[in-house]
Amino acid sequence: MQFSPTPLHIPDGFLSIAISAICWAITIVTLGLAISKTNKALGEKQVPLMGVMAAFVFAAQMINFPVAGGTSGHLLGGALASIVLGPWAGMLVMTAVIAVQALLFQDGGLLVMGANILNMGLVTAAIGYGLYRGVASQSKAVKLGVAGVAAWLSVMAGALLTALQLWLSGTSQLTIVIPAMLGVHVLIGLGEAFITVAALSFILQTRPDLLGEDSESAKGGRGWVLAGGVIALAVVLLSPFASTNPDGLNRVAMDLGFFQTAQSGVGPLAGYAVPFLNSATASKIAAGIIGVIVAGVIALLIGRGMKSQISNRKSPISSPQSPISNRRS
Amino acid sequence: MHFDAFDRYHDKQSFLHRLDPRVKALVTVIYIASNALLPDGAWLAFVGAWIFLLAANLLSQLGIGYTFKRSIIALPFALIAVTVLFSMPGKPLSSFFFLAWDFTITDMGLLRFVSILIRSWLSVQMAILLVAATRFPDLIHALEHLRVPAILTTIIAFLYRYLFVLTDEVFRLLRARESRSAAVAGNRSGGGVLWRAKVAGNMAGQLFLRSYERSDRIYNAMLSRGYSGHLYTLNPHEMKPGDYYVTAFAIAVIFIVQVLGRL
Amino acid sequence: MMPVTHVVNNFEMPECDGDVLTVKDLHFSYPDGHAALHGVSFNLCSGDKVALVGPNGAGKSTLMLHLNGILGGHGEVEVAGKCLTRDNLPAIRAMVGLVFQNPDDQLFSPTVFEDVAFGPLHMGLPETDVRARVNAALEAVRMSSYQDRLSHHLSVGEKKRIAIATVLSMNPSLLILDEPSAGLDPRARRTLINLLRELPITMLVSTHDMKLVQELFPRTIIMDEGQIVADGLTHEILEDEKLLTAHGLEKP
Amino acid sequence: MMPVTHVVNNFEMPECDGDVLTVKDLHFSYPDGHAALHGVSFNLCSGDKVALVGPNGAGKSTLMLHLNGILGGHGEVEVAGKCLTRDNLPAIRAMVGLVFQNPDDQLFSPTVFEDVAFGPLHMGLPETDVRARVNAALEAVRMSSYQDRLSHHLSVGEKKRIAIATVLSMNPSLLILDEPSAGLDPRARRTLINLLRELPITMLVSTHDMKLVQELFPRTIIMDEGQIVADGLTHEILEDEKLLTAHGLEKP
Ligand SMILES: Nc1ncnc2c1ncn2[C@@H]1O[C@H](COP(=O)(O)OP(=O)(O)OP(=O)(O)O)[C@@H](O)[C@H]1O
Ligand SMILES: Nc1ncnc2c1ncn2[C@@H]1O[C@H](COP(=O)(O)OP(=O)(O)OP(=O)(O)O)[C@@H](O)[C@H]1O
Ligand SMILES: [Mg+2]
Ligand SMILES: [Mg+2]
Repeated sequence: MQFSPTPLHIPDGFLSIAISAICWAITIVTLGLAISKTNKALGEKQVPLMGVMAAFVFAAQMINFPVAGGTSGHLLGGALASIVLGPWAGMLVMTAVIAVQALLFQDGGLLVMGANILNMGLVTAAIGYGLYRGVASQSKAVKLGVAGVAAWLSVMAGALLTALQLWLSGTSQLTIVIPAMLGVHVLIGLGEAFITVAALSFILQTRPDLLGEDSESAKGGRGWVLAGGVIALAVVLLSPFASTNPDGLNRVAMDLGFFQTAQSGVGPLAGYAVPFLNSATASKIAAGIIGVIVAGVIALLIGRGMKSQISNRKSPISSPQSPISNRRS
Repeated sequence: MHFDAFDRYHDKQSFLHRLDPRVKALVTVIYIASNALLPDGAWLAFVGAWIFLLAANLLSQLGIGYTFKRSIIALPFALIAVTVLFSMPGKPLSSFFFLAWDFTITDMGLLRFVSILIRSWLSVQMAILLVAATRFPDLIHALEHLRVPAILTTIIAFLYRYLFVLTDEVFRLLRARESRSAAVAGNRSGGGVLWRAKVAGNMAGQLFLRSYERSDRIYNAMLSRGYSGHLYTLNPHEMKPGDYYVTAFAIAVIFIVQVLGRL
Repeated sequence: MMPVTHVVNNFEMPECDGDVLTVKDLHFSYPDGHAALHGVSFNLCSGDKVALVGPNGAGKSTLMLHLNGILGGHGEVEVAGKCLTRDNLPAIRAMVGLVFQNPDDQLFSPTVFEDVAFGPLHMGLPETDVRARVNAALEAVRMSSYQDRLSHHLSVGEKKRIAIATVLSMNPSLLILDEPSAGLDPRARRTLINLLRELPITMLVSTHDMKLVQELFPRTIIMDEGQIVADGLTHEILEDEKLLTAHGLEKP
Repeated sequence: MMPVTHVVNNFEMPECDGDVLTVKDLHFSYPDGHAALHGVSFNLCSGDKVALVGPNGAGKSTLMLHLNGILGGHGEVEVAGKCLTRDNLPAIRAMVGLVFQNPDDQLFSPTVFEDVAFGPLHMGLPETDVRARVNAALEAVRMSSYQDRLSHHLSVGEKKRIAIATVLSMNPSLLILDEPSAGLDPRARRTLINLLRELPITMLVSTHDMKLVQELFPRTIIMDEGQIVADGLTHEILEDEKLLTAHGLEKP
């Protein structure tokens, strides 16, 4: 079974809490936008559609093809999903897929899920859709070609982001993680590109209406073309630079003074999971505040428990246990 | 066919199984966050966190080996962190040559590497315990109660339901391809890589269309049972007093672990 | 080739004016232009158990999708005297229970309970009523112990029965089943037949299983190419070999 | 409950030592521990047309998946005298054509031509041979004019026939069909029966359709609970009501 964790599914423990939190923040904002957009733009029909499509992406990731020497290519699906469903729906679908992979199979962690969604769901969807939309009115060959490039780039973007997050968390050395991640994903991305193109050409052949001008997926604005193009360009420019000269990237980060703690060769946040708890006094103050909050939460929980205990005792007959809650006792 | 093998839930009548799914989900996330917050080399705290895990394990009646065996899944990723062995400044412990490079393992590097592994190992096991002791539909309810937007939980519920249907379909497609992947003596079989990729892509396209059309039929089925854009569910879970106490206790213990890590 | 329309003489059909369902001159074309129904008319009376047979592509499923307003063609559909209009739709969907051929399309919730409760919940019933209805529906298909099971763990035969329960929980006055016996082994098929025989509800069932028709349904409607070509007592229709072969059917 | 093993007397089976297929004491358990086959042995001789019947879950599909090495259990499987080993696998797959129950699982290419050409192309045949084989296979199922059609848009009956063509194009010496008649209307079923009758290939066909068994297959094998419980002449087996009901089957 193809459930070996791919290098893009980061498990818990490998990202610092600060990086995890930043990624969550970006992801939550984007998803909030996606939800409000899909709620507005799509009919009630879209709920089962997106649900089944999420299952589709999940299942399609198991379709592999032998490449050479026992390795095989398979699909990530972000670009394909956003091209056929539209960018916002594509993002929601990928989010569900990544969440289930993490929750059900521990393929990717819980605390770092924000980062995983960002790397594999949001960025891939933006690049895939943006580039494809840019040429949607062109000939079939152009569309498919661009879709292939977009699929390849989306994987590279995910790999680059993952590498950067690992470096910023002080988990890996930049000089190694960037060339390694990008190198591995050059090939994985090719598999993604091949399958995406073939699947799209299949759909264009059998149900062209699904990708036509008045389909759901064609409703994204020009803004997407811009966004997808910019992200793709950033990946194109950054990848060769980062992979041939990762030390340079390290130097740039330090020179710009993003992180004062960037003295070691590992990364800006090396040595400490929480940089802002660095200085002794700040750390003590923070610990005190957190302590108070924790104590408050505990007291609240115990209070709630006692309250529900009393209310349960008061009305044993008037609130008969429902069959559902019965089964758990 | 049965791909129940995907379902990581393990039926038992244990304390942990009976706990409200919200409590389990919340405590798991807090525990994992706490691990991420622990500084490198906080051995005492790591031991504390491990004891917490062992206790949870005990309460689940699944046996200590259960989560241990499954936690191996995160191991390959440890490769990514190997580089910290050589790159942290510190006292050199040992060095060797490999392909013209000189690798020196430092004590700080080792400390950090081991800490990363321990954090990950503990966190992964707790997550495994969560899904082993909570039925997935209950976990979805927990997400609903924890204010995850309804559209996401609904997509996840559909995904869970059709995961099994569609993976069955994929496996049957893969089987069909395999059973026609024949060779005759004297010919190089298998075709080119591009052709194989195209066949895989066709399968993905095929699967897409069938899923798409299935979603149409499901939508019809929902309509004929009164669906009009809103989804209603009953709340099958009620927080019992014990659930509150367990949460409070767990948070207190995790807090103590944090304090231990910063002594 | 135009379908041959046969007049079935010597009729002894239950007389009524279609108190449960009246369909008059229904026409429908799919968006791609394919005309699937042209001029379908028939009545169903309270207590009727009617088989709907005909070759692949005759329009059986299309017709069934009209009866609770999922598709809307030209013509008249009346359920219990109510015309099928936009306003009546929710009320009519509560009266007409439609079970699709593939139970995997019908069972879309993770657990059996949630699926059977879906209909009553969307009718806005209070929680205790919902629970009572779910229990009664599962009781009727003899699957009470399956409440908490996951739908994907069930066998095909079990899924079929749960699919029927999902519409029974809405207390329909008319049950419409699309090919309920397809893919079942003889034992599961027998269980289903007994279940359908015992259910005291008006039903219209499409099937390719002529033996099922013979055993279970006093009345049969034959469709071909979007039209009703025969409507009469089953034992008479099954005797008319010319009629059957003309529409790609066989005697059981 | 242990399955009851019946001895069928008065046998007149074609005598041979299994020149096409020999299965000896085959055991298999699924990864989840479910033992699906325990000790299956039988022979197929050149020209045999054999029905494989039994209730849902008897292990019919599991057995069939062993015959071209998709599953590998303990025991012996020999095709045309060759043992099923890792090295022989591709060659054996060229000899054993397996058609799955659902034609949608079999057809994964957009056009009929591409699907039928998959096997020959994978064998590395030159283009002219591939085309010749595709033409011959489509000819055999009488679908020559369908080459460029999209498989997606075909009717079930047409898909079934194309599915059979996809393995015929590999020139198999043994054809294995898993429930070929499920979901077909009587007319399509009749066409399929005629097709199978005419194909001059050894075949093993699993089915729930006892009438099909009676019409088409001189020999029948009954499986239940992972074992073969009867293997004999069809007309004798169908007379043995006790045997049939013991294994959830019915006389046609
Ligand atoms: N969504 C659709 N778009 C266009 N044509 C359709 C669609 N669904 C069905 N049809 C066509 O309408 C006709 C009637 O189809 P329908 O599914 O009602 O047949 P049926 O009698 O139910 O057949 P079966 O016994 O195979 O289920 C067929 O010719 C079919 O090809
Ligand atoms: N992938 C699987 N994992 C575990 N058990 C399986 C799997 N596939 C089938 N089984 C089980 O193995 C047994 C035999 O299944 P099989 O599909 O061979 O039966 P069958 O005789 O083909 O039934 P049917 O008539 O329903 O097709 C059944 O009990 C089934 O539940
Ligand atoms: Mg139909
Ligand atoms: Mg089978």
